[in-house]
Amino acid sequence: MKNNVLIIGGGPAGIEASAQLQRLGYNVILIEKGSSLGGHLSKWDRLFPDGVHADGVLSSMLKNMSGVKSFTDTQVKSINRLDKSYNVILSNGISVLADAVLLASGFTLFRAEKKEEYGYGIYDHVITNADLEAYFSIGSDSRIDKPKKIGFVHCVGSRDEKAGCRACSKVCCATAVKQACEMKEEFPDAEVYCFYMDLRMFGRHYEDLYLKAQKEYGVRFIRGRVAEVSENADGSLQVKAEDTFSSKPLKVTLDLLVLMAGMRPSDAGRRVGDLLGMSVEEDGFFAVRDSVTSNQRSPLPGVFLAGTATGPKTLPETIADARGASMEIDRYLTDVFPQASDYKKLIREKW
Amino acid sequence: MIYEGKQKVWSDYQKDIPDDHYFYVRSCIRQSFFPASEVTFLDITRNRLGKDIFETEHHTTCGGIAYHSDTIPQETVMTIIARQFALMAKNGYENYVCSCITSFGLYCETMETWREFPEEEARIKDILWKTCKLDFAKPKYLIHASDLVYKYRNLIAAQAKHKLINVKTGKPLKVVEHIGCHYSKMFPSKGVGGAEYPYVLVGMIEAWGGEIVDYPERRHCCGFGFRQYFIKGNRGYSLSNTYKKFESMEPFHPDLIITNCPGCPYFMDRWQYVIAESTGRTYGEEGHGIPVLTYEEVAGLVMGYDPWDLGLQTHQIDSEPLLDKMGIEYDPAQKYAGKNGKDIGSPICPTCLK
Amino acid sequence: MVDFGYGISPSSRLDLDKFDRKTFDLLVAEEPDVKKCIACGSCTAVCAAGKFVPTSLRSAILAIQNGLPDKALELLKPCQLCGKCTLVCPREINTRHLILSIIKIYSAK
Amino acid sequence: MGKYYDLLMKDYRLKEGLNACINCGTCTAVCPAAEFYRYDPRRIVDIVQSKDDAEIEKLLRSDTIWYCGECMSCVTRCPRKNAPGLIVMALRSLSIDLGFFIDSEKGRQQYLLSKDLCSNILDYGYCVYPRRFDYAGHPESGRIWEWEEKHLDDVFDRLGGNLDGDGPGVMRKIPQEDLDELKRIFDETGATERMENVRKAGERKAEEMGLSIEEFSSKVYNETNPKHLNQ
Amino acid sequence: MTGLLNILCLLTVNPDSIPEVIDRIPSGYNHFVIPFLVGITFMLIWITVGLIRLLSNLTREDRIKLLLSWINPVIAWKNVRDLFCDCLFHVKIWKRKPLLGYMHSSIAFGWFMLIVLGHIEVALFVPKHLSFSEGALFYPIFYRFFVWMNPAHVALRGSFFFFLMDFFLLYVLSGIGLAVFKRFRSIVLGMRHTTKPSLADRIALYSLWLIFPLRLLAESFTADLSGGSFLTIPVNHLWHLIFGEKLWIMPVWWAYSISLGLFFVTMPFSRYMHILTEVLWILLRNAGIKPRHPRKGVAEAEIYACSSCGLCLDACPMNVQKKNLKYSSVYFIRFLRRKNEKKIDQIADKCLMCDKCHVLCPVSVDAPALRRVQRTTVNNHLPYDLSYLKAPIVQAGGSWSESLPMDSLKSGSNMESSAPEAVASDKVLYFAGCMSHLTPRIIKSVETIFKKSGVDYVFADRDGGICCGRPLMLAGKTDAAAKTIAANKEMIEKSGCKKLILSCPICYKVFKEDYHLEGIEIQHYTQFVNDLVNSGRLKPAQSSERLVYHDPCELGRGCQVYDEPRAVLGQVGELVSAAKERDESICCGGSLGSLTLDARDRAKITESSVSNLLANKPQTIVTACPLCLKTFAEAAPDSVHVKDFAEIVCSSLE
Repeated sequence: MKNNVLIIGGGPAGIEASAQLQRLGYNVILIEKGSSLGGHLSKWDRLFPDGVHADGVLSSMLKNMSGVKSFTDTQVKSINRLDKSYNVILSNGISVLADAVLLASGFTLFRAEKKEEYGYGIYDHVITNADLEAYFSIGSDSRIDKPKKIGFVHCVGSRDEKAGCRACSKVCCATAVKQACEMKEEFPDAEVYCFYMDLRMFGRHYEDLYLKAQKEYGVRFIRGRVAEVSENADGSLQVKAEDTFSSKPLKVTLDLLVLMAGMRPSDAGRRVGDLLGMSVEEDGFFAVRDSVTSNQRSPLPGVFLAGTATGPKTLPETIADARGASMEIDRYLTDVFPQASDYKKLIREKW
Repeated sequence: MIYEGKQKVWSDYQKDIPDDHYFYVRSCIRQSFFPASEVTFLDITRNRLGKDIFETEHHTTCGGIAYHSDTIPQETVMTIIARQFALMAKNGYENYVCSCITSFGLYCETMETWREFPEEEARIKDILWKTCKLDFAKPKYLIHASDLVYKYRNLIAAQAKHKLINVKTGKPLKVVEHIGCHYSKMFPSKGVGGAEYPYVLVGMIEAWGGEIVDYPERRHCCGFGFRQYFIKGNRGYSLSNTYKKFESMEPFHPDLIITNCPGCPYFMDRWQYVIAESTGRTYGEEGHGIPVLTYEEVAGLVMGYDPWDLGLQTHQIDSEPLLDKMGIEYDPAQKYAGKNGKDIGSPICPTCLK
Repeated sequence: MVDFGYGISPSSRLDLDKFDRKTFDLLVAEEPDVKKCIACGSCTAVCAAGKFVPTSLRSAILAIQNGLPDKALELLKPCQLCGKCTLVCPREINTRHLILSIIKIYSAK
Repeated sequence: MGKYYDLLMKDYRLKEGLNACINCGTCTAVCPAAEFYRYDPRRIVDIVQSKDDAEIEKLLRSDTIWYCGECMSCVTRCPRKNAPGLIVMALRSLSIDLGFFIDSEKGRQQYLLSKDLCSNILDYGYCVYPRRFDYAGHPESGRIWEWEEKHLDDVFDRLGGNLDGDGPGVMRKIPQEDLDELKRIFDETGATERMENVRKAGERKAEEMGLSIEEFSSKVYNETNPKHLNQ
Repeated sequence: MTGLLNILCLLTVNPDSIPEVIDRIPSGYNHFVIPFLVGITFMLIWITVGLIRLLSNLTREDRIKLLLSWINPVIAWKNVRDLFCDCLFHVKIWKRKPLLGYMHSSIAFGWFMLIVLGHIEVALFVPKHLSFSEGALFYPIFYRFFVWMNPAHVALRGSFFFFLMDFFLLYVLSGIGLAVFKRFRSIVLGMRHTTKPSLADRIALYSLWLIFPLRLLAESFTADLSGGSFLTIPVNHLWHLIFGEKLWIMPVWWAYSISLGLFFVTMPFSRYMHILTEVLWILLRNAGIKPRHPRKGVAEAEIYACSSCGLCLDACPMNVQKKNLKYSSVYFIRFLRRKNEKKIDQIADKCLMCDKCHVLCPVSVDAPALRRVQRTTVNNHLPYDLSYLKAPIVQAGGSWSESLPMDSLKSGSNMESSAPEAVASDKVLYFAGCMSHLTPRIIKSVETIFKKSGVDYVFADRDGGICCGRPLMLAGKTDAAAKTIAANKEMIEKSGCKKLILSCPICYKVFKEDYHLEGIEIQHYTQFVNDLVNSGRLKPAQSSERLVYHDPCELGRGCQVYDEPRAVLGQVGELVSAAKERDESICCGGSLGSLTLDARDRAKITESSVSNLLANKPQTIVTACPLCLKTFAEAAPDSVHVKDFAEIVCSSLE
């Protein structure tokens, strides 16, 4: 028999997992609260480190999942555990008897306006990394007007306890450097500054990207967190930071400031989590069974996790995570469903 | 500048301000340099707004300035504060209103310390009993006098005789607001509008018809710095910071600066004089300075008090240009007159400032 | 004129608006490596002259980027060009030529 | 290792104000002192959390900790909920308690501050008292204060003040029993002791420098070494 | 024609009464000599003017030096020897590339002989033509045209000269043949790269090529009149066979004269100027005069002495990459001639200063020195501040408050207690140098060696010292270098030690050449260790490890220290040779000499240097320079160890 697997969240993790599980022969149902699949990936223009186009990546991923039953504009209404499976009622009226549930609810971008001193939504020329990606794909943004001096602020809503997030969001450094280069291409005679605390260029080719930004694009990297932004009479921005290498306060006038908003747990995900009574860790992301060997298992039997639902990840990591989750689910279903006799024991001991 | 953005922030930082029955505590500096401000404040709250605001002669300084000059230990100020609280309780009040921002910050800090370390609060309780045979209760509401004026800004506007509008041009006056550092920088939630875009003074300006100007160094300290002013050798620091602020606001051509901290108006007023005297630089129109007033003074002007009753003559920077703009009548002859027109001479007029 | 006994203190805040792009581009033309510095401080750590006087290529590069070329010159004049920094630089910057070029270009005016 | 750090940790302001600095520099970026003095609050926090006694002692004996204006702007900014301003206050207290303050020009100023401010409090119940605020010592208080100083009673009278008067009101005379309470609080909470120590240390220093108390006081009040400023 | 006629009428008279050689054309002049005359005169005027300018550019003491050098028998003898060996026989080239040597010497020496013999003939047969009025300038050159040989009685003397003349003509022609061949297949003569000739070079070259074939043609045309030998006579018969009685003599002589004229006119603008300038350069060089300007004075002689032979192209380690050819000394010198400042500057900064081009140059043109002078003209005036080296340093930024240089003296561990001033003269002073401090294994090993051999030593710069000054010199900052040198000198002299041991060849070279430490013996530790071994104070155990020794530039070519390290290594392991060593060894690529060479280019050089060392499959590369050590350590394949000389000696002591 074909087991039903419900995947909640139609971002990269959900899409990848559904493709994998379908190939393994399960009956996959994918739901997405938004009106289209792809999550944040669909809003991104190009991806670090080598600048491949996001839409290309997405469409190829979607091709792999053709045939999966997916419902957009759909959320979980209620979910309760039967003996082995979960009975899920969706907002579109359909109810699903899922033998396994994969929670791929992803993340939401940190609301940059919460860092009041940066004046997002108050000053005319302060935007976020997401806004900039939109600008790259659409090609226009009233806030971007032939800037001569551009600043990138790393760690906005990351590594910031006042903003309620101590953790590093992992992708902002590379994104900032990528976007800095792209802006240099767009506006070659602009000065571009990156304000960072630590440059976390941990991934393969990331350091090359950094070197390129310095050598070819002449991006200036300043080690110091931007402390305060204010607006001059002419609408340009006055930005204050410390150049911690010189141990001196620093001031610079900018025409555009880009805030690298970090990753926060998605509210929709939290909603489903609450319905299931799933625990979250201090950082607000879902807790996993153990952080080394079973990153994709939730404390609940039959409920699995993939992607940034369990904390910031890069796209390749998310995809790998989704594949891992698919394998876990496969193992779980093949384990649990054939011999139902000692099911409780099995769950206790193994799942 | 996107106004709606600011409104959102403001709406996030609203604080409960009680309607009536306040225990009033004075400010050392405000009393010394702007005595009329506190007089006016009490007059407005009592007589114009009909509120019950009580003051006891037994209350003292909170010791804040001494504390921030590091001359007395933290527990000393904590005990003094406890004593003030005790006086409040003794007189049956629970809404604590202080006139000084340093005090306000200190009260907030103390309350916070006690919240985090209850054992410390207990210890202070003992010390207070040991020394003064007094027992204290923490206030239900801790507010700054400017919070109160902010709360009643619209009532005041309703009674307004004048508005913050240039009667000649009909345009709103450009007003710069300066918030005392200790008002909300330490505890953003304790201040109306928070730490980044405090609304307490902006609210008044808007209610009274002025236009606020936001300039790059708005948040910057006036430079008082306690020891940085009291010791002559350090005053360069104090002066330089005010200078920095004025250089930053100059391009916006403000008509008026309104402050809610007792020290700031003194410094921003006097340092303009020093800058003019030593560099010839002035920031107001044709060689005048920019008037720096307390919120009480501004409220007073709006409600039609006589400028000289408000003590505007005790500022080094002339307020006449502002009064003219607002269309306020005044008798130049009476400016420096004593009570009942008594002649007590007049100060030498500095040549550097008009 | 009143003598107050004190005056406005000079500002030591770095002002990136003072950064001189033109001259910097000359330097880049002479020695492009200047752009590659990651301010790790290896050069300063091994500096032979650094044993006797405060001198630091890392700080000098920063000083230039912060619009303080004179400070950079002061930091580099004690250099003995011994080349230790070249050997330790993780970004393989040609430090000796960079130092010469900085001095050449920024002492020109 | 950590001797001074432990002493500091007894101070509530440090307990509140220090939790693992990440050296991001937001404090220095907005610090009014950092622009005009050889001053970097970030470094101070970093040194304190290093627990390095030698470094901390250097700090306690240095001018550095006396540059801060205690405006607390740094507190708003720190992403780790540190309060560099409070840390500096704790350092200053310790420096005074250990008698290190007298070694530095700026620290020495405590001698005068303690003398003037504490006596203001104990004698009048005010930190600032207009009769003790003279134009001569404060030329920046302007021509207007020069005039006010001459006619203090009239001015206060004119403006509805109650200078040295009974009952409530602006600048009223604070009843003796309240002042006595303040004195008892001072004695009990170590303020008196600190005043005494600072006085003694100052007098000793004056002797050391071969100056009379008057000379010492005016030196401390007026002089400042240009090396404090940072170009 | 008239000439020919009166020869015929002479013939009708009694042959015996006619002398062996008759002045065929009594005037001793014919128009065809004009091209040659013009050329030679132009060239002579040119070089005289040049010579005067050059000498006037010398400083007074240099001029005196030059004069003195001539009366100094040693130098005089050296001059003569060098003139023959370098200018005529090109011994240096012979040594490296015999065929190439033959080519150069055949042309140079052969031509020289033709000229000399020509004059001797004139002296013997028609002496009057040696006087200027009688065409001394051209007559001997065209001797064969002007005379008639009496076939009736040719004395042995005559035919002997005919033979010699033909012989040397053939000799030169063979050289020319090779030269032409080289143009197209240089590799056969052992040259991978050759210089690109300029226009002047080409004209001069082709005219040079033509001169001797044309001479053969001309002389063979007249051979039946003016005599000839085994070469000209047969050719002459051949012509007669082909053209019959009537030979067009005049055209060929014209052509011959023209080619000569053309050659001499272009000579000053071509590399062939070296033929004459060499002589001057050798005199100046041997007089020990050093260039003070990259173009003027001695330098001028030097750059014109360069024959653009291109031997330095293959010598230059940079040229493992073709793109770097343009940085070679030969081009540097060419641009110096052309006064192309921009290029001069650029090329001067690239060079590694490995000195190979200098050592291998047929006339020892010291291009590295010229580059350094060039760098000096650009960099020496740049501001610097080494004042801190003089006075004791008090709280200079850092925490150190010791004074310099005395307090930086720290004694070795087997005499910890002794204070610097107590240092006795029997102790040796060890100066590790900046670079050694980045390779602690060298310092460690050297100290171990000292201890094991019971050497009392003082460690001059245990916790870092002052740079030796050579890096500054190499960068052209001569004045600054003098400062560091002075500081170190003071330190060394105060130490009281009589022997200075260095572990860095860079230091060693500058200490030897520029420190002038009276009464102090300076040794590189390879030499010192060698002495220790010879005196039996150090007994290394032979192992079977296959070692190859890399000659560091400064130590080998720079100071001619080749044998000591090899002597020791021979007793430590099995010393195998590299493909190229000693003079020929290839710079490791890490040299401080180059100012602008970037990491990539250096890596390529290191690569080639390593593969050169690995020619005979050694297990270990041994070098005696911290810089080489570091460079090789990073680049050598994991299969081979890279060790320092001291290190390997150390390990042999266990």
